[in-house]
Amino acid sequence: MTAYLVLAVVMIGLSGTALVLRRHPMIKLLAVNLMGIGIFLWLIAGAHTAQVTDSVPHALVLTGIVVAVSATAFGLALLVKQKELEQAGEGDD
Amino acid sequence: MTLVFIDYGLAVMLAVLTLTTLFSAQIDRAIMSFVGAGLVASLIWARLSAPDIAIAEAAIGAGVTGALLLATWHRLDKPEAPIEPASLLVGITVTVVILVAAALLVMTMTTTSGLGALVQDKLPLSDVGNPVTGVLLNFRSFDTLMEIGVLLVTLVAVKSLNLNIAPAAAAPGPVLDSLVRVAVPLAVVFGGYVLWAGADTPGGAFQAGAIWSGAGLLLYLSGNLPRLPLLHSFWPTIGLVTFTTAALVTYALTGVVLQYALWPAGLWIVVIEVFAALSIAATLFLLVVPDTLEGK
Amino acid sequence: MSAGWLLIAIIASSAIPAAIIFCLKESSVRLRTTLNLAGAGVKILLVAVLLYGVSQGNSYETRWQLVNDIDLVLHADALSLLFITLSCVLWLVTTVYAIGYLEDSPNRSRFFGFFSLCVCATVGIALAGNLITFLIFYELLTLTTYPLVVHRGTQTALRAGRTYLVYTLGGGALLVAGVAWLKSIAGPLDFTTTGILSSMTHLDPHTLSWIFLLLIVGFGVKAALVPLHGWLPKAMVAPAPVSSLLHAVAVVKAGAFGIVRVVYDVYGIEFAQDLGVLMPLAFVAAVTILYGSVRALFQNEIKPRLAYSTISQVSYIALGAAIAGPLATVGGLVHLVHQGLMKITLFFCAGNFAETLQVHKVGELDGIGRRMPMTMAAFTLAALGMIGVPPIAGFVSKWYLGLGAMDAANPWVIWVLVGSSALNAMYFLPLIYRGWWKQPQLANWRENIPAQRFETHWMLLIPPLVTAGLALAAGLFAGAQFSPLEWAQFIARLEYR
Amino acid sequence: MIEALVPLLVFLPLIGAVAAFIRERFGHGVALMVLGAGATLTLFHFFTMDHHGWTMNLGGWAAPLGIVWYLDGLSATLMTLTWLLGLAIGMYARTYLAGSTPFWALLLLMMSGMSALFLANDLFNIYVMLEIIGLSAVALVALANKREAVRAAVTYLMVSLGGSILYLAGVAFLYTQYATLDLFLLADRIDGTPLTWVALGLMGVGLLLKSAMFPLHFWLPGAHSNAPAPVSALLSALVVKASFFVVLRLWRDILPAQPDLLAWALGAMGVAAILYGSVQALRTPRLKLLVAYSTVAQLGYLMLLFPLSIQAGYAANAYAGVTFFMVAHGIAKAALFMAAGNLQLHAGHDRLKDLGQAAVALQPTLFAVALAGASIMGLPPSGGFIAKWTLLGVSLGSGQWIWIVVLLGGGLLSVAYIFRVLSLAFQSSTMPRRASGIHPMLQLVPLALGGIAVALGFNPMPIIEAITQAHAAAPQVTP
Repeated sequence: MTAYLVLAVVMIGLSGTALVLRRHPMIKLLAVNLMGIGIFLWLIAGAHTAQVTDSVPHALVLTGIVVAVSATAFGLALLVKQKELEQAGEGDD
Repeated sequence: MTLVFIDYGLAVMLAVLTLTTLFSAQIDRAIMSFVGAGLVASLIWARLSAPDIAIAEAAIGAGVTGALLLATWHRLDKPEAPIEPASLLVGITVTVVILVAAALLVMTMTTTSGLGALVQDKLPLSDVGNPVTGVLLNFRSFDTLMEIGVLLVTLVAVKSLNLNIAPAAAAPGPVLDSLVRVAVPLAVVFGGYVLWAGADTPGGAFQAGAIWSGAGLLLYLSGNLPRLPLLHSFWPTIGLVTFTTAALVTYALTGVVLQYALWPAGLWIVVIEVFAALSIAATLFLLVVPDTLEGK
Repeated sequence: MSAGWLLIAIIASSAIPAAIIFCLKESSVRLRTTLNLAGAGVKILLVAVLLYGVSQGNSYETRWQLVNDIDLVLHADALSLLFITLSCVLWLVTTVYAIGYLEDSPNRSRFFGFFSLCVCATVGIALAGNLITFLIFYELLTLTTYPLVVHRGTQTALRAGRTYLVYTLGGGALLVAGVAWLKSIAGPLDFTTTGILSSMTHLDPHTLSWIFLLLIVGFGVKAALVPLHGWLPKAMVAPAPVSSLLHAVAVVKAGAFGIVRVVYDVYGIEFAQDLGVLMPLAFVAAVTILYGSVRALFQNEIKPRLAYSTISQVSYIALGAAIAGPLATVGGLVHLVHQGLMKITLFFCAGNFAETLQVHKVGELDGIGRRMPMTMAAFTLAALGMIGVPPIAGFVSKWYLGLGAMDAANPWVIWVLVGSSALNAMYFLPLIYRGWWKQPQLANWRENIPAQRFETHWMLLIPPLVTAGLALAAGLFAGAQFSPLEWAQFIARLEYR
Repeated sequence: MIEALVPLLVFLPLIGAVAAFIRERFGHGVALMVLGAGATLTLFHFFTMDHHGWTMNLGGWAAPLGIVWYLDGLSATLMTLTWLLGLAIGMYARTYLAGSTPFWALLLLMMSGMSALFLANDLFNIYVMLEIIGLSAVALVALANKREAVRAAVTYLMVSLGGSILYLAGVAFLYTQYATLDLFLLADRIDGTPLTWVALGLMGVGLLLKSAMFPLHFWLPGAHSNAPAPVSALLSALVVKASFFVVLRLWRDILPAQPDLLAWALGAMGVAAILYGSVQALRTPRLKLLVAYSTVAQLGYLMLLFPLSIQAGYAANAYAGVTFFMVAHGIAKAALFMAAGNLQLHAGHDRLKDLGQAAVALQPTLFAVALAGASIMGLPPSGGFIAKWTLLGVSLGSGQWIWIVVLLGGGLLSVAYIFRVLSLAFQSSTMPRRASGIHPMLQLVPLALGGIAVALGFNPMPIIEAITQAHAAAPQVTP
């Protein structure tokens, strides 16, 4: 079980560094999502250790997944919008 | 005994996929490995006895997000993400450091038995069999309400950008047609089952919503999506409206927000779940293809 | 609780006109003039009522809770009456002068709005009952005088404004630090005639002298003590009514009044004496007096010369406060009024010369007595007063300062007074000589205002004559019942137990 | 009785947002109604509530299992500030963004998120609220539909998502160790294991990133200066303060110990913010960038709370001072951004040196800048002065001299950059006065806000009492 916990922390650490280091916004978005998966792994591995599996983290993770997907959707839409404006080349005051 | 190997196997696969996602120059490879990581993660959730999360991760984490990423990647006409060798070096050293730190941190953490026991003995009061749904829609129902709020915020935000994306050219090849004819009805029925069974067995509004949105996407891509009236106004918001009215009504009745009264809690939860699933399906569909059938 | 509404009415009598004037259009001259004069008139009436009330012995105070242990207090004691009478009288006179001076120039609504706000702040300073209220109105004064200094909008005016801000707000920040520090160790800081701190023996003198330094530097900026006087000559770029109001009544006197308040009502004169902080203050004041007079000698323009003379004259008040003795206190306090009367006359006359004949340099003053006899007469009278020639007011204050110095047994002050009077003579007498005895060179005069019945616009002529008359009266009738000297002696008696 | 209506503050805007989203043309009508109702409700509630804390166990479930709402003086003050400024910004935006625009739905969703954030006493619930506020803020910035605005929005989104996910990581680490998400329960159970300190570190960095504390402020100037005026007013006055409110709750309620070193480091960060922000504000040629950098500088003052609050006797005053500073800064900054918007609307650009003409034409706007500027500078008759005075008192009392120099020095620096704007009014006295050509409401709202900022200086007592009582009695929720 501790293997998953360690992996979770590694994923969080790695995606944190990638979020800071990598320039391209799409990679940054992937890093944020991966850190999310790392956190969920930590939560669910932590919940699994007890005799009775604790289902509160499961609910948190479910909410986390939905929030992650909506944030990513908006991020990607924003990148497309930025591309459109760059192509159109207008909007420079 | 063999199970241990599966755990370690999955852990290693997830680690490798994470590395390839974060530190690869081609963005399409990054997206592919991210979707792979999502699927491996859902397998790990199943291994860690969290079936609801496994379904949700597969349907939303890997499914919808993967579709979004690929669609955007095309719309941004296949950008590249050059990595300087320096950041690769930094990446590797950081991995080693974090590995050691993680081990240390996990060693020294205090552990508790968690709320599992408390949830078990309070579950009958919540009038729902599946503990996750109990937590989601009764114990911590306000979280779920505001989470559907987050979905609405995203929808409003994406629509406010009013992107002009050319509708996907429907290529009704034989493979797609047969897939649609078989998969869509199956998905709709399976979604309905997951929604209904969610009360007592793994499943629930979010998973059902995700599956239905997948079915919708298939119909849209194959070009025979029926004209759905009010797709842009009524359906995406009905979930939040129902939940908020439920909150206000329960508050009026009992003086405490979201404390179910008058009818049994199970009935409240089912009604909320059905509408929530519908609006999640509509919202996720619109997030992938924001301006389809713009007709209000 | 006494009739506190009177104090608020006094402040309102210039705040309300200010608010209305801001909204007036440029063209409504008549309404603006009436508003100005009405405001000034009402204020003088209210102050008269206040004077009468205080002399009958009833007290006036309002208290408004600001933060848990700090109150906004307006309180009319003897010292505040001295300053408030001076400002109200001179405010009326300066308004008349300003209306005449700024005829058909741009942005007058804005000018008169800030003009009345500035007096509102000055009156607030006079009536402040504790150090925090004093501080609030003190900072308000800076804010309201900045627009007046930069009124013309030229680059030089803006640069002068910037220097003015740097000095005054820098000093203000130190002042806030000092007041906050004092409050944290001494609790509420309501002024009491014999000084708050004299009764608090538990405070360690070292901190108190540091706080004294902070407070004096904070006030010293506006009172133009030597190292902090840089802004004053530069602020000469402002229009004449502003430089007269600022340098005779509002800003400079506020600084001096602050020093007087701190020495008498916060520390108490005896306590400050044994604390040993008064000697350095006296020294700085003396240096300023001499420095100001010497610099004035070398200015070949009239207004800067008057500015440096102000720097030296204001330090008489600080010197009076710094010498621990009843007579010196009387000298210092009465000089507060006399210097105001004389200096404002000088500035009015300088303004007249500039406005009527475009005369700015000392050299161009030759024979001006023939062309503008009455203005030159007022100028001469005030200049002689500044030198200390009896019977004009200046002599009275210098006389008492001298007596105070002798009585407090530090004779070096006498030499400072004599030296500065000599220097005053050296930079004022040539002006008088040129004005009356020299042949006028018409070449460098440009007739701006043609001389019909009077030598210049009547609104520019009356004010200097009035203030010159007042200066003479303050000197002649010094012994009278309600004269500034009498009032200063009344205050001095209160200060010394 | 009013307390019963508090939940409406969260649910009313949600319904309003749905209506504004479906019928965008009536968006402003719905929004202004909701904002008006909310503002009056919070105002009445603020003056009638006893500030010792009001709790509600949502869904009827007690702390470890259910989510608890907790409202004390501190959160009530910020809630009132949010709703009053929301109303003011709404009235300003009504004329600034004519026509049908998604602004109203996003504004209402943000108001709902902020109200729920101030009520939340649960770590994960706070995460969801931070997401709602973050996403709607980014969407509002992107409304400007210009290249710079969308580029700034992308950076802002990465920062917002990064900050929230870091915060979530911290929450996860804490939950697995202590099996509770409720703040007060956590306060009893928390002990100083390395993982806990890593968790609190991550949460701290994430939140300070979202509240643009120097050196994590890089995204703020771009986002706040390119957004439309009402949006930048909303962001500078409220959004950055919401995440700082969470930092404040963590520091006050659940930190196992408040080590001096950490407090002094955070204080030093604040000082750096004040210096950097003020210097940049002095150098930038553009007006809106100047106001944005002023936000970066003023946020530095909030960081002074940490070193000032570690002295036992003075903690209550420190919280009162900083909270009052947030209120005064919020109102003044909103007024400044609106005034900047007016000047840009009139002149067509916001290059500071050729705004002279606009400054002459818009006298009331310049007067609003003067009033709001007085509060930002902390000059006496204003709210800013009272806040600075309280902090001065605390730093004097607790014997930490350095903060006096910072407070006064920072004040002088702010004078310098505010007068860069004010001197515009005097520069061009010779130019003819053109008609302002701006809807009078656009000039009225900043003037009113400026007036309030100064009026706060005269009777700050009710607010200061509310906050100090709150700090004193944080109730213990029994498990």
